[in-house]
Amino acid sequence: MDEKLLEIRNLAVEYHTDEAVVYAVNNVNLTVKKGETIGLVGETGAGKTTIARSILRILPPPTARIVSGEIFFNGTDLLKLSEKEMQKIRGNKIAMIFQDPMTALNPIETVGFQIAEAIQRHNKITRFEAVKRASEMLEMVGIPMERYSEYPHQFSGGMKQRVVIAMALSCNPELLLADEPTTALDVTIQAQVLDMMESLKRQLGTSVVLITHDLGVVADTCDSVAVVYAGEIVERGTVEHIFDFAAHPYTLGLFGSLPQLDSKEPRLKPIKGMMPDPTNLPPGCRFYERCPEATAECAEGPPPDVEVAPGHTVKCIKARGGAA
Amino acid sequence: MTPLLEVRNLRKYFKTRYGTLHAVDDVSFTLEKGKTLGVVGESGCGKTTLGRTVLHLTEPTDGQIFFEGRDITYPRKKELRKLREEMQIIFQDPYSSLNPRMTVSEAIMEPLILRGGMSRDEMLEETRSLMDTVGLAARFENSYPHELDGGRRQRIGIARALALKPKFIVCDEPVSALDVSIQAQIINLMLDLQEEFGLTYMFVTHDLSVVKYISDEIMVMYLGQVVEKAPSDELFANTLHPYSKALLSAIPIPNIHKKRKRILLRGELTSPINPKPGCRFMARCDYAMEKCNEPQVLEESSPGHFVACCRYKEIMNS
Amino acid sequence: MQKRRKQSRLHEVWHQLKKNKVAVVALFILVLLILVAIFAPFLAPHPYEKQNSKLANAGPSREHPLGNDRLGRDILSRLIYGTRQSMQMGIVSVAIAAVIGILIGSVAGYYGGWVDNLSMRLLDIYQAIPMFLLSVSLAAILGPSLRNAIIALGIGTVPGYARIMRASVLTVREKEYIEAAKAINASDFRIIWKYIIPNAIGPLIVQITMGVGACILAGSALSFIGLGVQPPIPEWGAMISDARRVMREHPTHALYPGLCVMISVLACNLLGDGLRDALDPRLKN
Amino acid sequence: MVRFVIKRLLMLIPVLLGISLVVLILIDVTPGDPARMMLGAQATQEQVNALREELGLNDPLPVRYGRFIWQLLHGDLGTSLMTKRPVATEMWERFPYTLTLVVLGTTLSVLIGIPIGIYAAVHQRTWKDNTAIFLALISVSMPSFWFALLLIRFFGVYLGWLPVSGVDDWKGWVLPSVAMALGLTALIARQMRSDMLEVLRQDFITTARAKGLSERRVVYRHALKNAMIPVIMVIGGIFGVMLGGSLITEVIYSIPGLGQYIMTALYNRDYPVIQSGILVVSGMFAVIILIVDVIFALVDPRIRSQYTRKEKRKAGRQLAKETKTVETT
Repeated sequence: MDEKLLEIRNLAVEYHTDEAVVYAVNNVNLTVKKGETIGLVGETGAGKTTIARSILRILPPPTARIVSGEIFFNGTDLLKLSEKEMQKIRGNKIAMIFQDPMTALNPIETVGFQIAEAIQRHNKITRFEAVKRASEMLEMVGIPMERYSEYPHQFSGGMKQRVVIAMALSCNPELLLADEPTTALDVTIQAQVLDMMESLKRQLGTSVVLITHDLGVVADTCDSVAVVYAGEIVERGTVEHIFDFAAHPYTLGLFGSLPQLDSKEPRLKPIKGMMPDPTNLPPGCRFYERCPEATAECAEGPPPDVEVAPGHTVKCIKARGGAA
Repeated sequence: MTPLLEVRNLRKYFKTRYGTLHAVDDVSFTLEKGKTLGVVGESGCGKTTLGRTVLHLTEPTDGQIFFEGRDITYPRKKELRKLREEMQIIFQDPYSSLNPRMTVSEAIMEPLILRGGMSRDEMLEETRSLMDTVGLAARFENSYPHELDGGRRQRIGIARALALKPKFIVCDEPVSALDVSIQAQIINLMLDLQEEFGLTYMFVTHDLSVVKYISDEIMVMYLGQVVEKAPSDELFANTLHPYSKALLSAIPIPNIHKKRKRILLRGELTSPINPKPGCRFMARCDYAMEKCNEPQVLEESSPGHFVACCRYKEIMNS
Repeated sequence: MQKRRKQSRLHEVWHQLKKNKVAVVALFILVLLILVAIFAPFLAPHPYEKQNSKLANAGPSREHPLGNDRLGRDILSRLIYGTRQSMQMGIVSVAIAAVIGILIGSVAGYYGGWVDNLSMRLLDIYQAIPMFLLSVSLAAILGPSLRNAIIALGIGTVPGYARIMRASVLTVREKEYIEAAKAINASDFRIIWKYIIPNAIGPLIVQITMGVGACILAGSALSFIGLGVQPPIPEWGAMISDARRVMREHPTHALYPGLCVMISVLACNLLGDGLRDALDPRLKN
Repeated sequence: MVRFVIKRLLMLIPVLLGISLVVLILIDVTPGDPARMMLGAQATQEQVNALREELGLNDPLPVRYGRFIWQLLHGDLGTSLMTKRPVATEMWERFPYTLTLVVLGTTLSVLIGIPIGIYAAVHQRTWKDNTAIFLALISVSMPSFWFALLLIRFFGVYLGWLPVSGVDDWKGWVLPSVAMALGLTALIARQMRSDMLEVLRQDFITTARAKGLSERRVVYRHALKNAMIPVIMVIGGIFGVMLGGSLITEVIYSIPGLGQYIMTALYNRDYPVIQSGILVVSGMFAVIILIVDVIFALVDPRIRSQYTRKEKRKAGRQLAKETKTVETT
């Protein structure tokens, strides 16, 4: 269980547009152990998706640049592989599920074909066997195989997401990157899809990086958590660390913003202000402007990663004394 | 005391290629002044259409709507103009609910211009005070919506809705497009405004934790019909309808010590086109039996708690 | 404040366009062509209709930099005057077509239902006739002249604008701000005028720019086959037609006016491309 | 699918009826008397009146329209005022020339335009893309009749390789088809490029890449097939431009086709020919658009399934059965 499957070191990604440089991901360190589900939590524009896409090296080509860092997967640095070698990993060893099931499938190919295509690409099998396995995959995600030769527009959103999941899991990947897989779905459908993902994960032993903005989903499904803010991981640890002993003011602020089902307080406690402009980041702590506990010192330089408990790291000066 | 809004047996049907779509089917409720009614349901349940129909943004097919005791189901043109000054709407998507070609102050001033009767200076002054009320800094006066973030855009939408000093506001998923930290800011703002101006809200959303937090009473809709209606604490403490139960159990709670059993529903929401007379939830319900083929009526199980399920007592006792 | 808004919108597009050097050059050329058209009498070294049989088909000289045509008229002067007809045919006919198209498209798109159905079926009929065939027939039936060529080109190109406008209006109509406007008692007229048209016109601006080029091309073709501008008034297409008779011996007579057409049309197309990029919301966000 | 074609064919009828009505009205409101035109200025008013009566020009518009349709249904397109021959016969003789020219031109522009568009899109923002796009822009901006003249001057007169006019053998077709194709090749290339770029931006392309597919397969299987759909529509429109362009090209290269026929009729105000000519050419165009629509529906499952949902389901079940039998054996 403690074996490292994926290790990201000092990853930095920038988007170069005509106007400015967007510093999307800055010095991110992250480890995914075999078999675990890690939640990547943060708000829109925090850089979660960019991290996931960097792992697969499928960032949008002309503008995005991986500036520095290493991404070790089973000991090999993915960033040093050739495009050919990388293609053998994509969809085979590492697969990805995208946020919007409505647009993630090719509208003019059958769903069955799209799954079979991935299977055939990574396995030396006949077309017929690929078709057979693709049908099995459909059944596995709860879609009757009669619907193999239907087109994406004939499926509902929840069903499409099942197809995408079937496609991602079709080659038994070791790592699954799930980018907000249920955000576009209704609550009851979300429950179905999360449940299915969980049981498939147990069945296949896949490690999962789950990107989400919903702390509820994290509490339900993850083993550990990394909180992303303005391109940095500000706090990471196990779910217990984050949910019971959150130490970073941003993490605390997120919890304060959520309406609780069981207690009714007169007002929520939101974080003031907004995330800093990613083209113009402050030199010190990125949460400085919004932080209720900020001191002059916070604005001076980037805060250190402080390990407040074994496996629980917080990027905050205040955490130095060993908070929590 | 007459309620601010009363809706009786409201129906809204749409004709489609495939048949008649029962978007809102026989919905009744009353709403007291200063209270908030939460309307919850998944996409396609008719909650948005309900809000639009009450505001006459689309015309009702059948039923009656009373506002402060007046029948406003089929208002005359002049009456409708007056009505729209008293009833307003806040939209879901702050990116598409503002005209991209109007600056912040123009957008907020637009309702004042359309109402007329104010000089330009008065309107400008009013606009500034509205911006102040919703927490928009004066420096954004001449900004265009695309220059602002979602939270600020939603504040513009709120200011515009407030401009005519309405009594009743339909809030159509006003925070679901926003990030949590911004969402909390907007919810607080809406609560503050309700206190300050004595507003009445109809809060339409799919987010149950938000609706619980903000509503006095909650109405759960499924395929155009109300399946359960109760004061919000009562609904969460004492859920009766099998669909509401599944819906509530499906909310992911950000607490690792309260693992609950999710009730997984079979299949997916179908579309309410040419529905059969029986319970619309039947096909996905674990408790379905022969008598569910009969039309379901809202029954008062305890004071103020209504449920449209013929088996709720048996389910409660099992 | 009204003023600031207009400026700001223009400013925004200009800001985007400025980055595209080619589009800026194209814009410059177009402005130059319009100026040439306006000030042709001051710029042309000779009267365009003055014949000089001694100089028939003469090569370039100090006096006549581009030489003289088969009737001994100064080619450069005729090219300069020709700018007038081409610019008129390009700009006026597009203006006619665009205004009618925008009106039909907005009304059809906004009201939908039978209004939309009827206008679209009528456009179907209209568009079933190939555009150039329609313009040629109209020009022939109305009788050849600059005015009639402009009318023929204008009428011939209406459906394109109407359809683009309608498609654009259909997407704008679904936006929540239209409903928001209804909720605050805005009239249909105000909604179309202040909400629909300003937001739907983007794709049309590109089409209009390129349409000017297309009409210059089609107009020169009309004149080439004798159904447009009539001699002795100089027009580039007519000049090419005239030069056909001496094509074997003096191919340059046809070359110059053709290049003029090409450059003006190219400028329109380049500017259109630039505007498309500048107006594309995806590039903006 | 058959239902779709029949439906579209039925929709053709009102369009063609509408066109003939429009043309009739246009001719009706134009100043000038066809009978006077035919007889010349010397003719007496009596002669003109007699001819008007003979041609049926004195009848009210609905009568004339009804007569025209009635004759049309019998394959009678009237008689040319100039040649005194039946318009239908003359058109039938000329039809193959125009069809050949239009088909050659379109084929040429599709075969060249599409690869150029793909090439430019794949090499987006490189010098290859820029060059291709700039050349395409120049080609689109050139007057085609001017280009036709330049071709004649260079290949016909200067090099002497190809005939300058007439289409007696295959060589004669080369220059007219190239002249017709140039601008439209560029148009297709531009359209192909922008549709390709549009598709390459979409999410399902990222999905395809994330599956580990080679870039080749992503571009040529997933992107190209999707990008072709709007291009097919453009190709339909291009036939229309070609038909319009044939008016000039046939005159320049002396090809005895419909275009030249109509042009002559227009100069001479030969109304029966104009009327039928516009109708026939528009009818050709409408049929081509119909064919394009059918292809479009065949390629795009979203449209196809509106007409063939049942068959698809059947196919799905069939396949499922097959897979199951494999499983059990």
